[in-house]
Amino acid sequence: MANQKSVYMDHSATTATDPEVVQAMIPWFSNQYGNPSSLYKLARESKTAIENARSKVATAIGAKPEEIFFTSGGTESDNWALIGTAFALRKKGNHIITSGIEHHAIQHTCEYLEKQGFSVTYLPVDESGKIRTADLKSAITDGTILVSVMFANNEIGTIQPVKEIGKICREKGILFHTDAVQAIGNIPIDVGDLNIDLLSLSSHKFYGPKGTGALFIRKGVRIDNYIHGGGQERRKRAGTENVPGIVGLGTAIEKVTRNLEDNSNRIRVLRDRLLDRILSEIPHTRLNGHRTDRLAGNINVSFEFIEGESLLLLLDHAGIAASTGSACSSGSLEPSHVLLAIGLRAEIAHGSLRLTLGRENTEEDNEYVFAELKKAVERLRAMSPLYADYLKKRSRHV
Amino acid sequence: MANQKSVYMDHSATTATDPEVVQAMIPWFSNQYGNPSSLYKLARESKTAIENARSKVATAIGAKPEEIFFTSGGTESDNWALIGTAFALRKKGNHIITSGIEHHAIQHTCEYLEKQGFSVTYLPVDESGKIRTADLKSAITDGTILVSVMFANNEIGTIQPVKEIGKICREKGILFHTDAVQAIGNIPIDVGDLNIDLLSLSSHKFYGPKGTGALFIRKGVRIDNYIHGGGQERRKRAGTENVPGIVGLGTAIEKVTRNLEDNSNRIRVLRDRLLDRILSEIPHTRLNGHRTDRLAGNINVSFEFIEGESLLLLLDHAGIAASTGSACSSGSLEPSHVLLAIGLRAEIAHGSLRLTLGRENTEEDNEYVFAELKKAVERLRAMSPLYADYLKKRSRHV
Amino acid sequence: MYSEKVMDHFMNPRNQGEITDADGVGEVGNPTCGDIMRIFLSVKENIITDVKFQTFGCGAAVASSSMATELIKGKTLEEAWEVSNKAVAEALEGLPPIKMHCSVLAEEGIHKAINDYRIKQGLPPWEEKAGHHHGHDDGTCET
Amino acid sequence: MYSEKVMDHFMNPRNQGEITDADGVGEVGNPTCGDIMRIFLSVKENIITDVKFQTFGCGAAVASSSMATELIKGKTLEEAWEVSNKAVAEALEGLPPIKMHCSVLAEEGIHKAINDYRIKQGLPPWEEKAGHHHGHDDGTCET
Ligand SMILES: Cc1ncc(COP(=O)(O)O)c(C=O)c1O
Ligand SMILES: Cc1ncc(COP(=O)(O)O)c(C=O)c1O
Repeated sequence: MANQKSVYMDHSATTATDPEVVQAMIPWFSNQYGNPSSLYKLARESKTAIENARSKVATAIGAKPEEIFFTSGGTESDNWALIGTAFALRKKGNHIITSGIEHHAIQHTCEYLEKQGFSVTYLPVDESGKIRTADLKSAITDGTILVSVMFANNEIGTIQPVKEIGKICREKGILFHTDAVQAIGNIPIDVGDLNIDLLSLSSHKFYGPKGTGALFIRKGVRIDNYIHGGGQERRKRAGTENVPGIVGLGTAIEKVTRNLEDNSNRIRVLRDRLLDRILSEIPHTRLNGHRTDRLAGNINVSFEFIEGESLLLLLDHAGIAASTGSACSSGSLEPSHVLLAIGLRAEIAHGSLRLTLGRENTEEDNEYVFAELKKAVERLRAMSPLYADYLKKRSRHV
Repeated sequence: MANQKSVYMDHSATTATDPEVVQAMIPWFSNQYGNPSSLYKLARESKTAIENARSKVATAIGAKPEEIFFTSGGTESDNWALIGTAFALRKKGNHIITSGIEHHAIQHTCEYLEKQGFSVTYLPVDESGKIRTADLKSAITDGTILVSVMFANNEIGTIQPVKEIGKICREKGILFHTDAVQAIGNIPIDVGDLNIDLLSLSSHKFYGPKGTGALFIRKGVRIDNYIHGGGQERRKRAGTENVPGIVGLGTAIEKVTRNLEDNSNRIRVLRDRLLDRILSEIPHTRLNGHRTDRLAGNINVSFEFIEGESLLLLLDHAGIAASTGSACSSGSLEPSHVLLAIGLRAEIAHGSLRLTLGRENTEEDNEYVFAELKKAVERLRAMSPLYADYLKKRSRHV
Repeated sequence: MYSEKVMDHFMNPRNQGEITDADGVGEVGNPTCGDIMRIFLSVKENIITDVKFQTFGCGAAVASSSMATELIKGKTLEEAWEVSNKAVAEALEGLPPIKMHCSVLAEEGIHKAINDYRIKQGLPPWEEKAGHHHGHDDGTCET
Repeated sequence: MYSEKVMDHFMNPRNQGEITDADGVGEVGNPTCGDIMRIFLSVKENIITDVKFQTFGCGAAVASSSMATELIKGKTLEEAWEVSNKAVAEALEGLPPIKMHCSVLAEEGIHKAINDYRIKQGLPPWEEKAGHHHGHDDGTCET
């Protein structure tokens, strides 16, 4: 166990903070600790650091610096975007459109808004996980004030037709928010080109620190404040700024967008090799999500006859970090709503495995993960009553 | 300028993160980066780190670990405490009582609640900045659901009669929230003893990192969620946990409560020496806030005939970091509502200076600050038309 | 999240497998909910001489099956019937609250296997105690 | 927050002081709002031969007073009248938006001092341009 191999393939859950990013943050803890709202030198330096980070975020997504607001993460950004615009536009209408496969940060916020009297349409998705723009068009009513559709899905990696959605919303004069928490650093994004009005991002998904994120709010968009208090963030988001976190976010987004295409391509090639091997060499396995319109690092497969949590435990024992949509994994009691939404039976959803590759993964990692995965699947099948039944049925048929 | 002396006396604005705290945080960025919601070893370690920090916070205030919820800072804690309980108890009543000298995080949240149909009583304070418990008692109605009074004021340092407030609320069966952002680390707090139901704290005020705080919610208190999403913090506060920040908060609160009394006493003695000198050697100066029931490190004085921002600029030029309640300091346009509430004329409020001493300040710092302050006050008075008038009037009277 | 005992029984399950000529078989659970347990018994002179299990489910489900089979092996049917889900969970040094239903499944699996044996022997099945927790019998996956 | 020019004029104010036998004096601002400016003029043959100021206020107020007095020294009264708040702010290499009212105060102070001189000379005061920004004349402290 001591020098056991360990492979991290759960980059969609979180990423290690880049050592360069940590280095950039360090001074802002103990030496450059001024409160940006104050007046003296130490404080002005913090203020400048924040504004530099803001410019970097703006550059990364084609926005203006004054359209970027720092938050405590993707979840807060999502809450603010939805609740802030919904209440600000309440007089205009009370209808919101989203998809059926959003992250809980959107889904549960929509449920909260429903309790507040808003009406929410949850667009269905096709078997690859994409919404149909025809559905979006026909869902729009005179009272629709906001469309929120995620850029790329965190479980199955499917990328939505964001450009078309943006176009439809722009034509109809409806705000378009996208949860780009999984997309930033993986897909080039230009909020102008895509007609995005609000965009959520979270630093720890692209090698930045946890606990810091941002919301892009296009100039002119009406939105209520969500965290009330001091005059920070141009009076839109109160609370003493997390200066080291913001510096880290800025450093991380700059680095991750610099070589975005090269990195994505390298990860995609690696991902495809592992995915192809899994699909071809482990029987009774299916791919979840779109084959090509998916995040470069994302693998989501279902293994028949077995349950995901026990698979994760075996992988963990082999030093492999992965994730599942099974109900039995900690946190939730229901199997992934995303897997059910793309039409999987619950039993197949329970047997799902998500491997999300990142910057530091190698071909060697692939080899190791594949070998351990194959063993683990076989082992669990050997104890599965469902697999035993399947074998009996098959031998009878032969 | 190169090796100019610099003295930080703005500890109520923020503090340097203790190097020990930074050291404790570091591993949780790049090596121990697991998402606490995941299942594998790396994730379980993060989870354990959070739970350790939770225990430390609980111990520091006499709560149970399961009553501590991590947030992005004092402001979020205040928003959640007020909005979360107000909406959860709306059926019981719609009246909230607070003080007229709360931090903006409470004040503006109360204003938001007023817009949502709640009625808020802002208790006046006496000239020392304390509320009168008789006022509190007579403000309570059948519809009162929440009392929120800060533990100690951030500007003038005045400590409220928290124990009596807690007793009154308990007797009446009304929730009692206290914003203890300035008190933690300076005053020993036991939420049981003081009958506190909810308590906000913010890490960066006691040598922890910025961007992380906590809300104590007594078991059994009904409170709505404020940030909706994933199942973190026992389903009460969504969003991937800021693991390094939480570890830092835990380390900081443990350290700061360990030698609380000794540190406070040392700082109080230092503070009193500086304060006495200012009051006795700079004429036309008054103390704002209570003489003894105040935070150990807090000095708040008003210098007649001059304006605070220009005083800060001169002090900054001498390497001294301080703060003012003047409208002219960045952020706000009105002079401090706290100084007005204790009965200061706006003109005197504009001439206020806050010096807040902390752990690393020394007698030498005192000497330097006093000398520079005296010079700066004299210099500004020399250019002040108000002072010129005063001198003329006085010479006429002689 | 899991105790060492749970992980030991998950990584090294005891009595995993099938008894092809079992005297009694019990199956509980539901694939929709993510867990199915099947218990096989060999019974001689009222004593459980052999027991095996097959499980589709999470770590706690596997460990509960393994532990439950250990607890009843060599016992009389009456003794085995009395092995409660609590006893299984305790022997595993505890289960997370959301995983307690796995130990309930194990208890039910044993009961079903014993009653299957009794019915095959022409005996009336024993009755479950009133107030007993049911795994997923209420049609939902939550306990 | 402040430009180097502002800081220079704040740290080294030009023309600070009082002219005891001034030909014109103008005072603007309000202690409640945190700023008062007093401008003293010496005028010879329609030329401002000397100018001094006293200011109670923030850094921008002091710097604006200092810069404004520099801009009008040696000018004719007509030229001095035309020195706008914008000219003051520009000469200071910009002011933060919430501090622009300080430059307005400076302009108004000069106007008041000039008209004080004119009235003392028995001349009709000049009129402020329409649409002109007022410092705090509307009774509030915000601009
Ligand atoms: C698509 C998506 N949205 C929102 C979030 C929430 O981000 P955070 O946990 O940083 O608040 C996540 C990640 O957890 C995500 O994957
Ligand atoms: C009394 C008080 N409450 C709340 C806050 C807000 O805390 P934070 O800025 O960490 O959100 C502060 C500090 O700014 C404070 O002094």
